[in-house]
Amino acid sequence: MTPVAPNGGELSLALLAMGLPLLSFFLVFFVTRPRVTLSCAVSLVCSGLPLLAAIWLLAGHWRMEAPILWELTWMRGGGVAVTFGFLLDPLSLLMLCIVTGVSFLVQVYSLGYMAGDPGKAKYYAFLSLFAWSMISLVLASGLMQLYIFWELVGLSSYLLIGFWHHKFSASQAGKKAFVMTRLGDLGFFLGIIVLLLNLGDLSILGLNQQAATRLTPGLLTASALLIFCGVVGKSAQFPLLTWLPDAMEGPTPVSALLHSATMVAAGVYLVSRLFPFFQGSPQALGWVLVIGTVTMLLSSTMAMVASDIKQVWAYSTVSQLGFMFMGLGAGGYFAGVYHLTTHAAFKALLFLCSGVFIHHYATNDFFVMARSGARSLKVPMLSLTVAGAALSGVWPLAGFFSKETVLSALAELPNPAWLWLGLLGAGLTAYYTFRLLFVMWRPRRTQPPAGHAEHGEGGHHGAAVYWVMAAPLLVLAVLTALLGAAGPALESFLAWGRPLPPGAHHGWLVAASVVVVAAGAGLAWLEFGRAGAAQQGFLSRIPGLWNLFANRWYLDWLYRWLLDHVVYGLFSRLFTLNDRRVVDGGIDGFCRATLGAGWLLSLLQSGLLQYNLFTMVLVMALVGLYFLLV
Amino acid sequence: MAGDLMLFLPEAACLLMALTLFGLSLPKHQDQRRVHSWAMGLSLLMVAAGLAGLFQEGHLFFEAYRVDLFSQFFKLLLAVALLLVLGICRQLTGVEERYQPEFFLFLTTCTLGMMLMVSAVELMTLYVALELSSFSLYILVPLRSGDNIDVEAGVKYLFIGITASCLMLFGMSYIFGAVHSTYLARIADTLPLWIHQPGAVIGLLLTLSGFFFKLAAFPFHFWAPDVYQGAANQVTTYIATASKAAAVALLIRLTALSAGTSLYLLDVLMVLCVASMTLGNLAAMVQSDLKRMLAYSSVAHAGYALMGVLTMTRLGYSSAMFYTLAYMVMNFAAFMVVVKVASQGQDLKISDLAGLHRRAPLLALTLMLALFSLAGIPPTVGFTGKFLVFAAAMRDGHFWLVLVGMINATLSLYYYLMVIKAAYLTEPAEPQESLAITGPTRALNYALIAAMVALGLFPRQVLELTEKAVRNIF
Amino acid sequence: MNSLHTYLFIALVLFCIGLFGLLKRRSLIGMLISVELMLNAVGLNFMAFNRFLAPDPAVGQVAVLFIMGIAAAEAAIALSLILALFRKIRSINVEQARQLKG
Amino acid sequence: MTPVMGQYIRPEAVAWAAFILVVGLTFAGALIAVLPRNIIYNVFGLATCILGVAGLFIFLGSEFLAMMEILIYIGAISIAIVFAIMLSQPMHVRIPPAWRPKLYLSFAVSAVVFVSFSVIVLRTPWAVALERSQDWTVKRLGELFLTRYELLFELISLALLVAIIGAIITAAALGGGRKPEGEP
Amino acid sequence: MNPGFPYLSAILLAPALGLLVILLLPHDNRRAVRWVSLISAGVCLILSIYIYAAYDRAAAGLQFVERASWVPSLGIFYYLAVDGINLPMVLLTSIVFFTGVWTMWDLQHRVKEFFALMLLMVVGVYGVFLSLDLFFLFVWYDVSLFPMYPLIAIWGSTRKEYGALKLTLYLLAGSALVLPGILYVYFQSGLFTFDLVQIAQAGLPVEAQYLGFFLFLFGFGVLAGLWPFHTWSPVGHVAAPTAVSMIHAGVLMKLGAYGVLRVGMFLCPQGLADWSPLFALLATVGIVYGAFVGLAQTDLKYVIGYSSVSHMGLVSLGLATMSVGGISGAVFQMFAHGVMTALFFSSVGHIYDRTHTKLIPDLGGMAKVMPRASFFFILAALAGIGVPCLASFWAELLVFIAGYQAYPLLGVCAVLGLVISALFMLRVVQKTFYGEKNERFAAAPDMTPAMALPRALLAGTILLFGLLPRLALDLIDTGVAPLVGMFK
Repeated sequence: MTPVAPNGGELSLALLAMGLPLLSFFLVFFVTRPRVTLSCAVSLVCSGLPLLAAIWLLAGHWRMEAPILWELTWMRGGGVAVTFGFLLDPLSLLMLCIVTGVSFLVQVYSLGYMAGDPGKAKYYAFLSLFAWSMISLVLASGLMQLYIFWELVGLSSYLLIGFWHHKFSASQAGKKAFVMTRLGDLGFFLGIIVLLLNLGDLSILGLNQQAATRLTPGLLTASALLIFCGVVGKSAQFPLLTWLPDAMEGPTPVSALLHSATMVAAGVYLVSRLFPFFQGSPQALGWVLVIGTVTMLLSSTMAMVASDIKQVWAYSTVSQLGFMFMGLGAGGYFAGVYHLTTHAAFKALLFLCSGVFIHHYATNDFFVMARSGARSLKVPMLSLTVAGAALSGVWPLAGFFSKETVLSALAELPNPAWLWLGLLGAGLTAYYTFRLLFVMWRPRRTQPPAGHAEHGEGGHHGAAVYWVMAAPLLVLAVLTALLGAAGPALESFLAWGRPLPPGAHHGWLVAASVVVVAAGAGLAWLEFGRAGAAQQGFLSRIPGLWNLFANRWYLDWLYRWLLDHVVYGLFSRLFTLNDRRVVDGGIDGFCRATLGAGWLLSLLQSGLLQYNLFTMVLVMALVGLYFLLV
Repeated sequence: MAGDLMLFLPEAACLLMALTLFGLSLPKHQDQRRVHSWAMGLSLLMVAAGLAGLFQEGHLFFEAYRVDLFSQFFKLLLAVALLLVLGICRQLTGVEERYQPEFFLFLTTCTLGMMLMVSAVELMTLYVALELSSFSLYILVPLRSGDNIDVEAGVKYLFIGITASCLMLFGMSYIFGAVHSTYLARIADTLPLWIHQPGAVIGLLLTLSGFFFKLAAFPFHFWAPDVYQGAANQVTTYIATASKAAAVALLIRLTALSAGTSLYLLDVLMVLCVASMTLGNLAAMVQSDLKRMLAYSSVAHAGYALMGVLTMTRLGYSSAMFYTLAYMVMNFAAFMVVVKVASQGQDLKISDLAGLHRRAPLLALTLMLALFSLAGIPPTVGFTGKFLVFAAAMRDGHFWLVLVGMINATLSLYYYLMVIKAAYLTEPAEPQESLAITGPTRALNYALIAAMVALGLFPRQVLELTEKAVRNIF
Repeated sequence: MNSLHTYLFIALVLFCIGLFGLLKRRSLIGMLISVELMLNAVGLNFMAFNRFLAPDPAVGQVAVLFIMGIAAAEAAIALSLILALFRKIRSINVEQARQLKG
Repeated sequence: MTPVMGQYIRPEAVAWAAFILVVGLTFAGALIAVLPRNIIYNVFGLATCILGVAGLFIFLGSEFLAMMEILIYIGAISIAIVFAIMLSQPMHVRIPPAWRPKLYLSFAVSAVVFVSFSVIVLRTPWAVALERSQDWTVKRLGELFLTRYELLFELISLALLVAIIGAIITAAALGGGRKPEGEP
Repeated sequence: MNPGFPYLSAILLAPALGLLVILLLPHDNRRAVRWVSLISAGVCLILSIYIYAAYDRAAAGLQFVERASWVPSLGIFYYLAVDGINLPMVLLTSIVFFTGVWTMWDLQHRVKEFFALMLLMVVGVYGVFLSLDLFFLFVWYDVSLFPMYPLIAIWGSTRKEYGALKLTLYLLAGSALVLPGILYVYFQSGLFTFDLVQIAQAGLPVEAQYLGFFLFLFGFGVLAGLWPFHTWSPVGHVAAPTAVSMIHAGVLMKLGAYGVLRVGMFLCPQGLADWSPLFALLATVGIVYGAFVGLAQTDLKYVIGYSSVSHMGLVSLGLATMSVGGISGAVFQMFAHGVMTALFFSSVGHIYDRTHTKLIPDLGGMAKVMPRASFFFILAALAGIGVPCLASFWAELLVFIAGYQAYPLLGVCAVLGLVISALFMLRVVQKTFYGEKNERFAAAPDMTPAMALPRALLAGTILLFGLLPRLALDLIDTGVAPLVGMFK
């Protein structure tokens, strides 16, 4: 598909969407920071307008024929050129809408959530920075631009996770997130370099169209896998998945925006973006499938034992992302993207709801929340239920449909094991979601009070604050409910409006998934929901498993060990010792030796005249002898 | 004879000065100030004579005495050195008062000896002129008042000196045997034919040893630390500046005789050069007495000067001349500070400089610049001198020599920095009053600073002069 | 006896004896005496060359004469310095004079 | 020498004997000048050696130099040394025993010098000048002093002057400042 | 060539004149001393910006040429010119110099001497960057080094005398290789000229280039912090006062890399080809090693010192690749790292001045206490770990690409070093600026707006060149491309 240049309206709209958040960042951070209200206003306007622009663009190009491409050279040096521009096609337009939409809603929500926080203006600045990076990432026309904003998104994530940096755990989590995603990006970066050196073209369209023909299969697989490393980091896939739960130390709206709906989904977006490229290498797609599956199962198990509401959603996010990768890995482009879309809606909703509770009850432990009377907050409670049901895949909510598409993609695979694993994941999801829902709806007084507060100043800020926070919930709840119906339309949109090949419809699959979800929900009911239930999962009776899950399969422990004993203990310590003793000590030793030589030589000057005369004469005589011998 | 007088002008002025001072030394009591003024006036006259005679050329005394740009350059240098040294002799606290006229007299006769030396082109004349200057120094060294070490230094200086001159004479006798003449012109004609005969080349080498002694090059350097420390500060200044210049001049003249045809001579000079540099620098590192440290550093500098000499090319000689000039300026600057700081004429430990930057900022600045110059740091004259010498050596392909020289320069930086540290960083144990600096001293300081920097950055004129001078002998 | 080498060797032996004395004797006056021996050796050398090789026999003689003169002057200075040293440290033993070292 | 004796003792033999005597005097004097610990013997040794050298000068054709040698060395230098010995009273000062290694070292160094210079002397093909004048007269010396060595002549007088002033100053004055205890 | 106003000489003379004026000022007139320094720095900055803007990028090549014979018999020329390589360096020097002077505004101790020495050092730095004559290049090179000794030893802090001595001796030992190298090249070229351009055009004999490059590599490499000759750098940084650290890490270390580039690579392209594997290896070891050692440090300045080692390793790696991308990246990295590290040190300097500690465990929560200082530090840290849209990102990008292309294994290791450096930078940020604040320093004052301004200038530069990298890279490319042409 040959791209076309944008017309003036498209150009200005796209640039508006890309530029306004940056403007807002600079304005808020450097100019208006002392004036909180003004800062919020600036930031809101600068995130609202891009949303409008995005919707306008989406609507205007609902039946687009060819991608719209606009580029200029950002950097050029030594034969390497980095372009800056935008590529408008169905995928990017859809993602743009998701990003701007969630972003705007979260900013509105944050008005209430962050009310009274001394760093509120800075917080908005960071949100703007994030919005800018994410929008630019989504619209990126070339892989290098994408990478750059990928990194910047990581930076915003770092800043926002560590926003309450006086909390040790928050700054620690920010650092962890940054470094772990960086580790993945290492691969991404190398992948880009491999592509650059072998292909010389980093434009997304070019990659998708030509990579398969112009690269050897080995190189293709290698570069795809390297790029996928970046995805693993950013989307918190196995084995780099532990940073995301920790990232929940950030303010809840941030979790909703970055760590569920948009930023972590960037990995999925990247794979979808380069889907034709990935398709060129079946091995690479196979790895995507494997990693996705492992991640989904692993993090589901973790979610089953968490008692921190945000942790549950964090694990669930990881697991759902894994689910998306399963879809993509199975070749279901639409499946992955569709699930991404619905997930953005319901997961953002879940977090925002949780945020209300956290804000209200100043605790993260949902057992405690429930006991404190969470049920009384009607809007959040209902939204939570809707979103939770969507997450579990309850008909007719969005999650059900998107999950079905993923499962049917899995069903296409020759090996049925993938499908079974997918179904197992769905069951686990239902279990932990309903576990939480039942606890929230049917509190027990017997639980020991526990938990910790994320939001130090929690408490009541009055109705205005409550409704500022509740309004976005409603919007998202509606979306969650409706998106399910938009599936076919989206599918045709993403396929450039062409008629879809009739996919095999697996009627039995619907039944199977309903059964699985029901089983999960039923188990949750038995343990948490029914009257007199102990609200203790079956896992608590299997301490081995419980510990394994609660400790995140000891992945964190492993990383900590590696960091402490290999990075710090071995390399860092050894290198430092070497630096001090060998490199520096060697020089010092050399200097001391020189001084010693000087001291020895000065002993020659013993004050005894005749020894000096000896030396004089002897040297001259030896010089004479030398002549005779040579 | 008028033309001859013109040729002999600097020496005549020097002789006049010596006679006047001799006359002044006769009365039993003499006002030191008056003698000093006379000396200053006459030495100014001498510098003027040196300048006037700079471009004279000709022969005197039946070809035994040659006046050319080369010799006149060094004579001017010597005259200036004498003037400068006299300039810091106003308060001769280091010398007993009744011998101060003689002190000036011997400085003058020494200068006279060296002036004759640089012009002499006959071996015996050379020898006697050398002894004339040496005698004066043998006497000057123990003239210091108060201390015991001065006589010891004098005795050691004397014995090393006469041993060296014995060797030198022995060498001269072999040269005489080989070429049957004591005239350098004859020798220069004949020697290249003889240079591969042991008698001639060893003779030449032994003849050089007298000047190695003057230059304090290895292995004839042993007197330097003792004499520098033991002699009065002003005398040390003189020894460290003027007599080095004369020694370099003669080394150039004598090595030029071989016309650069002897690889053996080159080897020996190289060994001596490396040994001087290394030994001087290493030993200087552990000194605590400032003058002693400077003595070892002068041993090292003898090595650098030798590096220019040993190439036995025009570039090498002219760079060695430039280096001598540079060395004179910077070394004088350093010693000037020593003299001024040691206001009682005492020995200075390096640690005695503590707080100098507060007591006398200008002196501290001069000292720092002089030491950096000695260490060969641009844009000072010391750097340019070293650069030229190294360039000459490199041109002849002595890469390793240059490398060793540079490493030595780095080593030397260590002890120079120790002095700078003392002057600029260390605070004295008990507060000391600031040093009064008179107007002339201030002017001298400025002049020296300007000279060190200006000669470093604008070497062109002097370099052209030295190149021209070298063309006269080679 | 009428050969250059004979005289050169006589001079050399004399020189080496003087050198030996210079290096060995601890008395400064003894050292001075040794130096005189060495200077005589030099004179012998000059005269030998003068006798057997040189074109003009006067040159060697002149050289020897001047060497003698300088030797005398040197001796005068040396002796006076030795006396000065003796007054300071009550000894003319060279090994006693070692305040300056390092 | 009578002709009779001349029959038995050939002039060459006399010359040989004289030569050996002179050389013997020289070496013996030199050894005496260097070896004994008593300084007075050394001075006598020096004088003896000087006599020998003067004899050698005669053999080398210059009686004038022989005379000057005796005049300057014995008449001036040796006397001065004797005076210095008397002034510095070293006789009663106990000389500590010599440090043996120093002796060996001195000997070794001298030996090295001897060996290396012997080889030099032997290896050098000393060449005789093409034209040789045979004018050994003192008159010729005087001429030279006033012509080619005029400067030298002036110079040495200056050097002697400096030496004398210097010797006076040093000997008369230095060290007078601080006398050890017990001295008048 | 262009007879107009001698801008380059003016840049060189402005601090020299300032120095003279300061020397003539009385000791107690601190105010005047500061103003004179600032004015001469400002003049330099304005002139630098002007020539940066006025340089004709289309024409490329050497511009603003000033050339006069200095010592004809030796072929020494007074030869100043700028091209795409040294122009950014000049700008960098001006920026760091200006901000450095401003940063030291509150100095009370021996003010006159401090500014005099600093100006002297800067004269040297400008001289090195502007001179195209080997003799003068070396002269200025040493001139820029030796004031470090008093500057550190008098006004420094931790182990200052040791640090100063080590630094000075180490660096001058490096120049002990450079001078023989210059002379060697001088005679090997057979031209008997010190004119760098002329020698480069004539080309050295291939066999001479081997030794020549070796000498320049290790001679200048010491100053560039080339592993394993880097230990002077952290020690020196720790000891040095703020502005000196700024100029030192910001500008002086660049002199070394610049020397390798301008002298070594221009004159001995074949030598570079021979030595580049070793060069690249040492560079990469430096990158990784510096990061790992930095990880274990507890002194803020040590951390930055080692990060400098790591970052300068990147410069070296870029140079060793012998490609336009790598060398452009290296030059840009010099610029970016210079600004960044100046910002680092000026922030740390402020913190140290107020708290009298730079030990990380003693600090903590500084972001609350000194938000401005913290902001600047964190910005520099982010630039240091290669966050996009900050200047050094682009440089690192280019270097990595070129490095990977030339030496795949080393390239990967170098990229790995980036993760480690992220780890240690963030660790420092976390421990120092985040977390619980230390009550001891709770009352320590933040930067005043006036003192924040110079830092803001640095930060602005980082951002400006980060957002608009072509401002520099287009220029640098014009200088590097002809050089790379010589490798072919």
